[in-house]
Amino acid sequence: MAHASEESTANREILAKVRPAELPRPSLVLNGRSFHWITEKVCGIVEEPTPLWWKVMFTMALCLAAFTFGGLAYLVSTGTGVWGLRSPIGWGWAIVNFVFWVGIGHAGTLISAILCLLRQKWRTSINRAAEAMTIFAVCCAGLFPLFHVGRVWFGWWLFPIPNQNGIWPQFRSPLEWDVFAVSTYFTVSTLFWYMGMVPDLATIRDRARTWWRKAFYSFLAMGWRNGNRQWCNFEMAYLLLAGLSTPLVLSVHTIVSFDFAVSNVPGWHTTIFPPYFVAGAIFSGFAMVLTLMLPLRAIYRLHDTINQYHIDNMTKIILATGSMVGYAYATEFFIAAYSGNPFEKFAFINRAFGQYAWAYWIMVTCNVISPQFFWFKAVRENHALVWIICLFVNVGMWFERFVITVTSLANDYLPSSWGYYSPTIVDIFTFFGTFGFFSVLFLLFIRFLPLLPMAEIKSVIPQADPHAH
Amino acid sequence: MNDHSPQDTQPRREERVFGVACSFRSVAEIFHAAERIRDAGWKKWDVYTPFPIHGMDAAMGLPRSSIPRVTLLAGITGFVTGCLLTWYTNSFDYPLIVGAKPYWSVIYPFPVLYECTILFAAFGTFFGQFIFNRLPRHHHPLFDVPQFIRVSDDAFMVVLEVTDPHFGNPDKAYDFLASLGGQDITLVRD
Amino acid sequence: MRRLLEFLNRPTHAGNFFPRWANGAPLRIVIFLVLAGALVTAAVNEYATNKYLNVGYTPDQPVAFDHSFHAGVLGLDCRYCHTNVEKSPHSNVPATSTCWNCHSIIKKDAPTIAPIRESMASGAPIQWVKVHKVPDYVYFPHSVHVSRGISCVECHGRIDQMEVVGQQKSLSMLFCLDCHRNPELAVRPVDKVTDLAWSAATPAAQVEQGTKFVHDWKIAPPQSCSGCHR
Amino acid sequence: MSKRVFIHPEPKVGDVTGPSYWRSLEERNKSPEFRTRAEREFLDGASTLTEVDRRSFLALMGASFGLAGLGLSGCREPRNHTLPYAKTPEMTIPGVPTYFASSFPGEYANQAILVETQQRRPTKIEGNPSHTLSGTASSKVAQASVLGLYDPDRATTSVGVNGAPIASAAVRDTLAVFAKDAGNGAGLAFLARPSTSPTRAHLVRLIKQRFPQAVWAEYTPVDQSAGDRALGETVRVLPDFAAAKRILTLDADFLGSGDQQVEATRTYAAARRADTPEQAKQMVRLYAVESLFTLTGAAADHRLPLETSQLAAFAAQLSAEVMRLTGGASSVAAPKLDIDPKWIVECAADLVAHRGQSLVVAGAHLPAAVHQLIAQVNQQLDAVGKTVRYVATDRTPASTIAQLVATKPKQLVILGGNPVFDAPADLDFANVVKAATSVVRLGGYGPDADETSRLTRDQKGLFVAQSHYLEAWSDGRTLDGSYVPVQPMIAPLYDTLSEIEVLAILSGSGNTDALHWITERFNEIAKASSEASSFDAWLTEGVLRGTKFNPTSIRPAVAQVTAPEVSRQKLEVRIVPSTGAGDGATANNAWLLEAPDAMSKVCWENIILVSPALAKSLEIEPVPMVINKIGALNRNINQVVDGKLKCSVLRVTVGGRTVEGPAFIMPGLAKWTLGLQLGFGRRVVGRAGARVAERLNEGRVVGVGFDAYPLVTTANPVFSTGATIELTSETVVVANTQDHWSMEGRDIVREGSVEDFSEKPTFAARLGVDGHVPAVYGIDEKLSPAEKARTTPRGNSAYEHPDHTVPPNVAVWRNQGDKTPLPQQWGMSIDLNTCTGCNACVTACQAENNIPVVGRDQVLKGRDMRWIRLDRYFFDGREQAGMEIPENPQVTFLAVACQHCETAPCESVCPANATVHDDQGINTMAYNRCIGTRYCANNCPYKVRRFNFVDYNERQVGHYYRGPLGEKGMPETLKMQKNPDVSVRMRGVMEKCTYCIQRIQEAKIQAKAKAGASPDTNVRDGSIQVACQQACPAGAIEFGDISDSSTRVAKAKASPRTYGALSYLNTRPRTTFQAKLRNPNLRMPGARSTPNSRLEMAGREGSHEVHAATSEGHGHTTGH
Repeated sequence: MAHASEESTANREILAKVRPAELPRPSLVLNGRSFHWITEKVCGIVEEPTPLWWKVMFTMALCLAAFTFGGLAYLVSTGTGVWGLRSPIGWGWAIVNFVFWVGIGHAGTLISAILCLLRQKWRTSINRAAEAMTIFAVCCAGLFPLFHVGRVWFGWWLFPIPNQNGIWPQFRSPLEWDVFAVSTYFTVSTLFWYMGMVPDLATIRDRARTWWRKAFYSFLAMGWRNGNRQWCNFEMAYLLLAGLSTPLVLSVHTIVSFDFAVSNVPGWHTTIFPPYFVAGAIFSGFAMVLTLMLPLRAIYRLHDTINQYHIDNMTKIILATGSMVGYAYATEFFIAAYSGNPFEKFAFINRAFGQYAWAYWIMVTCNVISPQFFWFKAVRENHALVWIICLFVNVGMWFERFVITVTSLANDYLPSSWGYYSPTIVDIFTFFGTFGFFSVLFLLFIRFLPLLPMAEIKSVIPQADPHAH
Repeated sequence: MNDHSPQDTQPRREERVFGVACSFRSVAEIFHAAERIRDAGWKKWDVYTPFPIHGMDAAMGLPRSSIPRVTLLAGITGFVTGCLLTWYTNSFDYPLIVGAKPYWSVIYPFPVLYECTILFAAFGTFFGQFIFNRLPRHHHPLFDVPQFIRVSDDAFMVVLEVTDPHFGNPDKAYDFLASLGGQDITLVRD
Repeated sequence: MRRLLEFLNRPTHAGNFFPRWANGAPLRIVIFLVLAGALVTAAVNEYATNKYLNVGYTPDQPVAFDHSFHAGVLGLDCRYCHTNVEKSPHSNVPATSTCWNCHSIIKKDAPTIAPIRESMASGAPIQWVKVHKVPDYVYFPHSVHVSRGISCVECHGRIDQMEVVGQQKSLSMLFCLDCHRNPELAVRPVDKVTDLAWSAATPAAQVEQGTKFVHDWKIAPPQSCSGCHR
Repeated sequence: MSKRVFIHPEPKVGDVTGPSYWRSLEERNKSPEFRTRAEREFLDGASTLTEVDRRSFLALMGASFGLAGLGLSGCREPRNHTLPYAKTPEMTIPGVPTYFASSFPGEYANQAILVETQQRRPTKIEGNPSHTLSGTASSKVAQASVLGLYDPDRATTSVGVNGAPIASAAVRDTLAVFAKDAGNGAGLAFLARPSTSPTRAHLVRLIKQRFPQAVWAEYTPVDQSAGDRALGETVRVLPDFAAAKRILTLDADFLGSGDQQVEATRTYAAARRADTPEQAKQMVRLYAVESLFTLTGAAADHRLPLETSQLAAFAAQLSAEVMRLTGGASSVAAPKLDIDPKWIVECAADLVAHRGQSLVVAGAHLPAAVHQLIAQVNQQLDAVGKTVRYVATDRTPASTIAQLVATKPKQLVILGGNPVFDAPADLDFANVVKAATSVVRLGGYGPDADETSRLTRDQKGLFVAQSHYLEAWSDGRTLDGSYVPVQPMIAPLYDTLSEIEVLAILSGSGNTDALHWITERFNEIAKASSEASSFDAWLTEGVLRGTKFNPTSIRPAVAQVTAPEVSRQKLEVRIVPSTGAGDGATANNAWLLEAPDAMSKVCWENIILVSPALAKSLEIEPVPMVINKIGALNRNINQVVDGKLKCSVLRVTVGGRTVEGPAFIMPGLAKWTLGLQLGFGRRVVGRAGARVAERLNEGRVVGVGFDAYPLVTTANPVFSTGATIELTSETVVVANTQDHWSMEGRDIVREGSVEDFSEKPTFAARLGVDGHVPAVYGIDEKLSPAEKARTTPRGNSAYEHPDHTVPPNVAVWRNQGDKTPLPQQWGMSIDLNTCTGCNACVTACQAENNIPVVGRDQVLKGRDMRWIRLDRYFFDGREQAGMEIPENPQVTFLAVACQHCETAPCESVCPANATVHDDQGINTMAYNRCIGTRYCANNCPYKVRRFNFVDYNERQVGHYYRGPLGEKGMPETLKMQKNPDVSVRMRGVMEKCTYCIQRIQEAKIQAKAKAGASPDTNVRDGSIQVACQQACPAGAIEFGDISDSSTRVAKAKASPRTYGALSYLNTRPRTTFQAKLRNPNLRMPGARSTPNSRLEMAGREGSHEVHAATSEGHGHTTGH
């Protein structure tokens, strides 16, 4: 033992002599905060008495969410006719919203999974909220494909349940693929999110003073003890889940894009859809992350944990994906022209100049042009501007889905059955209500669950390095 | 160092001991302590830290986690289940001509097979992690240790468990920990 | 409410929150849930089906018409009363006049057939209670089945042994499909269709001759939607 | 199908308090068939019944719906009752429809029909094949008439002078008294619609005997016999289109409207049918000169838009030319015309060149002089006796309505019609009614749904509820005079009287039983007829042979013609019956109202047709859908905003009388002609014909559309000149079912000239994009029909396709080799060359398949449900056409229903297995499995799938959006019309053409039942007739087993003109089209050897055209 101690002291002396080169590495937590500071910061959010702004926001969110559920109730009782759908436009806002929300969701998984695999430490301060966003977005998304069917009470026919009619779902249909993809995505994201949260729940549990907190957080923490033997399995499992989520997130939006790509509607039947949808999803997802995180950062003064470095990275990703999306738009046109297929040609020209031209140009402006401002450092550092551009991107991505879904259906093969789709008030209420629904869930999250992953942040600050001083 | 009162040191006969715990100030300290304990050949002991310390597994001499095996197994199960499901329902039990596509081929249901694989693998990993960590376990002797509360915040703790052959009687453990520079060493009662 | 909040917010002691036995609870809960789930599934598959809900449905009829006597003991042919079964998709319930053919002579004053006398007098129909019913979107044609060697007994059971008619087969879609997939188990000589007591010497014999009939008569029962749903 | 004599049911007088369906409903109650129907998931819930008096409703429901949820036993379904007959009626097998021969009464000619009845409930009208001239065909109006029987707004009871309902017994007494008061008939006047019924004619004679002073007048807004009368009071002109090689029509829409439509279309189609180039060379060529764009004009090979008022001049010039060529003496001074004289010269030359095979017909509304001229021309063309016959009808002379008004009648009897609404405006008929001391009004619609009936009640007159023709005895004559019965199919639903009965009562000749008079007439006529027959035989057959009109000869008088000036300032107004409401008689028939006008595609209302030139002068300039040239998307011919047709309101003034209506720009309209359509804008009308807004607050009811009758005058009933127009600032939304007029140069409709056909018979299969792909069912596919139907060429696909040669999923059939029974393969072929776009198939389909009516507001939302969509495309021939609205385009109709693709795109996207292929190659649709994702509709390139967006069957039009609280349930009478063999779909369910699967199944079931213990189970060709095929007057639709090359449909598909629409998608449609042939006379001005559609295609995708021409047999490679 003595021998051991000598050796360690020897090490210390050597290490003391060593002067490691100062690598200019942006620190992920500013002002050299301590472990305890981080704990206080994050747990404080959960432990402080409910702030007024939260109560106000929560009430407003509830009211807004009521629109969605009112709209759905009317829909189910009266029929799909309460929406603006018509022949030949069989899919309208419902599917648009579905793709929109699913797309939003993807950034969360991306940040937590892909960046985790790439050992991008900066993800740590945003991944928890991003994952939460994923799950809540998928909740909103899930409503639409479920309720847009004519007889929702038979929705269970989509699951392979043995029944006395001896008939099964049809696995050639992209919609059936969706059922599996979206439910899997929701489940796995939830597992991933929850598992990553367990140590932080343990922290809150240990700090809990009142009975219900103790009960609540003890239950959620599953008796986590921070033992390294647990950390060992935990980290491995976390890495694996990240590894599983990465192909999952790509597959999910690929399959969502199959809803269109597998059909034979001109403008839908395109091989570019899967990559282009995924890029679009990441694009909109990061925009939404920023839309949510910037205000939170301001409210909870998280400037040390979410700093310019994070924002730079995210805006750059938005810039990159935005450009990819723009490239995809261009490619679509080229391929259509190149194919020599009159229906394809027409579909795209009609998109840009037809009766829905306005939607198309809104889409281009928001998705392709607005992110280009992120080339400039000044813009990236002006957070108000960043936030506004992100809003534009969200709008633009919604319109992208609208353009794809509606314009292709409105003018396809037979000019005799061309039509024009416009939403009804029920459509509109149902969609905007989902923002309320999303906010309700998100507000509950920031009120009761650790907003930032404490353990992970702690593990990336200098003090966490066993070989440092 | 040895300034704790005898009543702590003398385990009463009727109650069982879980082990001995002590705290360390910094990551570096506990890291080296862990290496020493490992070298001393201890098996039943653990290091409690607010976050996973890089390299600690090696320092403790822990083997690589075997969760990946579970994941792989579960994934394969998922794929096979998917195949059986789609084949049985669409080709064997009630074959129907749909768009002149084959009754079953590995191509058309592939998205489903893919998702099944991932779903099962994820469940395998998730539950594997909890089972390997013997969780959930809501009652544990350590929760009764006052300073253990801080472990999930910024404290670092080592616990030598009584079940380890090296443990012998608590005093030996006390001294050993003391020699590692551990602070406020306490007996953990079960 | 306030009391509740106080209860929830009361301070807790340090140390273990859950008692020792709580450690065993999760496993037990899981096991319980699994068992319960299995039980529910089994129950639904058993009880939420025609097999359970409709088999054995034996309502009282306005006239206590005893099939086991008329069809069994007297040996009336089914088609004496259900005249259109070979011509129409529907096997008609006989008109009062059909009953009257005999009962104007036999037991014409019996109190049991009072409703028949009234109906004959007033011309108002007898309100028989329907026993065998398939969903309204199912089009089951009796004519083709009986004329291609599918006996009444396959769907209605031994009517000739029932005092009061009750449903014996589930008549669910799977029930139909089973027979449409293995007709050889049911097809019999056409002249034996209304002979409910008839059955092949052995199951093997049934399969053998059934197979022969299926081949000779080119029986290819439909299994796609259009067979039964229009 | 078996036709039966109808045993007339004992009439039973219901009680006064309300309508009484007793008789008919007892029958229904007793039929197990009806019972099962009544239980139909989608049908029942007959919880409320608005228009039937509550008491009787409960009474009868107590009987028929004993099932309504009494005695729930546990969680079982409610206890249901089976209600058998008390005494089995003859010839009624529950569940097996019975067919009775009858005829659909017309004013000019009756249509011989068969009525399908389910337990004595008429459910469907078919043509009567015994009447060879019309065969199984029937018109749209006849098809829809069955709905009129069950119209919930029909008069359910007569109304006495005190305004209270009275029973028919009381009516009889009142009428008897009325007749007694009438004395010798001074001041007594009768006004009726024209009729072909000899019995009525006879009763009229009796009435004239009884009331020598009385006036018997007949009036109809659209007089179809005017042209005939110009040649003699009883003359009828019978053109024989089948015999003609060259036809010139002057404003005569013989294919589109009128009682002769079915016969005319049938014979014309016979002359038009051409399966081989040789036949094509013999094909009839049709010249049309007309002011509006009618179906006849659409079918024409050469069409000259010319104002109706100028047609007299045209006729004169034509006759002059024909005389010149034939050396006849032309005696008529021909006024000037600003048209290319070459048109007349060449046309006349062509007609003369085919002497004995050519024919000229003129519209009935043209001046007498024109008919005289045309008669002369036909004589010169040696047409008489060859392509046109003159026969003597038994028409009895009657006074005109103007004469009636002149007598200022004191006692007025109005039989049928609706003069208060449709009498010429200058007569102000309402005042005549008000002036009369006592009025008797016989009408099908009561004071709440009919102007005349309303006025009668207000004037304390007697309103007599009239029986529907399916409820009462009558008789009539068809176009060629064949004597046909009108049989009652069902005892009167309500307590009503028929016209015959009323006349019989008024004639005071004792016997008031209609059957008595019919039998008497029959015996009279049968005596005269050449072939002996019995009354029963007549009823069974539906036609009395040897009773055709006898030929007569005419001596056309010499007449002078004038051509009033027309110009932008002096416009011409042409008034025609609307395709929906007719002259107003069918203004409450939802099927007809929703069936869009074939040319304008407008439904549920009427419009003012204006020519593009006129529109330009009014500065109505529709904005194009697309501003660029790249897409070269043709502008809409009318303003379309957000998918809704927005028309600016036009004010038309003629002789001080003004009408306002939406202006609809119609290509090909004569420059200065305004087309007005009658029948809409009813002031009192039932719910179907009323605007939804008014219908919702059940108060004031105003008819849809606008009323054009103010412009109808005694002098100019159907067209007048000197009209002025002004554009109001107002615009209105007009319901239509097709926004876009151009095919955008796509290869959907394919046409060729006779020339093309003889050069390259398979030209159709190689057009456009399909030039590069195997036209799977095309002629040049190397497969036999059976192979085409049964196998799916693998092509470049990644895997083998299952096909229809595999044994059924039955264990004992596995590896039985060629013993395996191969199911028959059903398919359809539609001949675009003979299709005239008459809409008969659309309505027949609606009647057969329980297709709901959705109402105007839903049509505006683009949700019409009809399974057959009759697409109308204009072709103006310019490459990159379309910034200009075509002045005189060609038009083609394409009837698109489900194509039953072999590789159906809809199937593979349905997650629920609700739409799959069956082993007969039908794309089945299991409504009860559908959850309504609408993905199939999106993925259908033909856009033929229809979705039940709201509860079209359970909720009334206009009540769709009332949410969970809105009242539900279908009117009881409408339920009676539903076809029990077809599920009524609920909301949230997709539906589409099923190839009339119910008829296919019935046929198969019968074949198998007949086969019994034998393997001979195949359905014989012709034993399945799908509804559209049966109704089609042109015989353009063939259906049957395409795996057997001997069937009619297989032969049709073998035609070189066969092509599959959009077949480059490799959908391999089961329904194929035979390309349309145009038969141009290249010497005509502006004649092109290539159809306009082809020119546009070439302009759009030129290379294909060339490529296709050079690549014979190209493109099979990928086929196998």
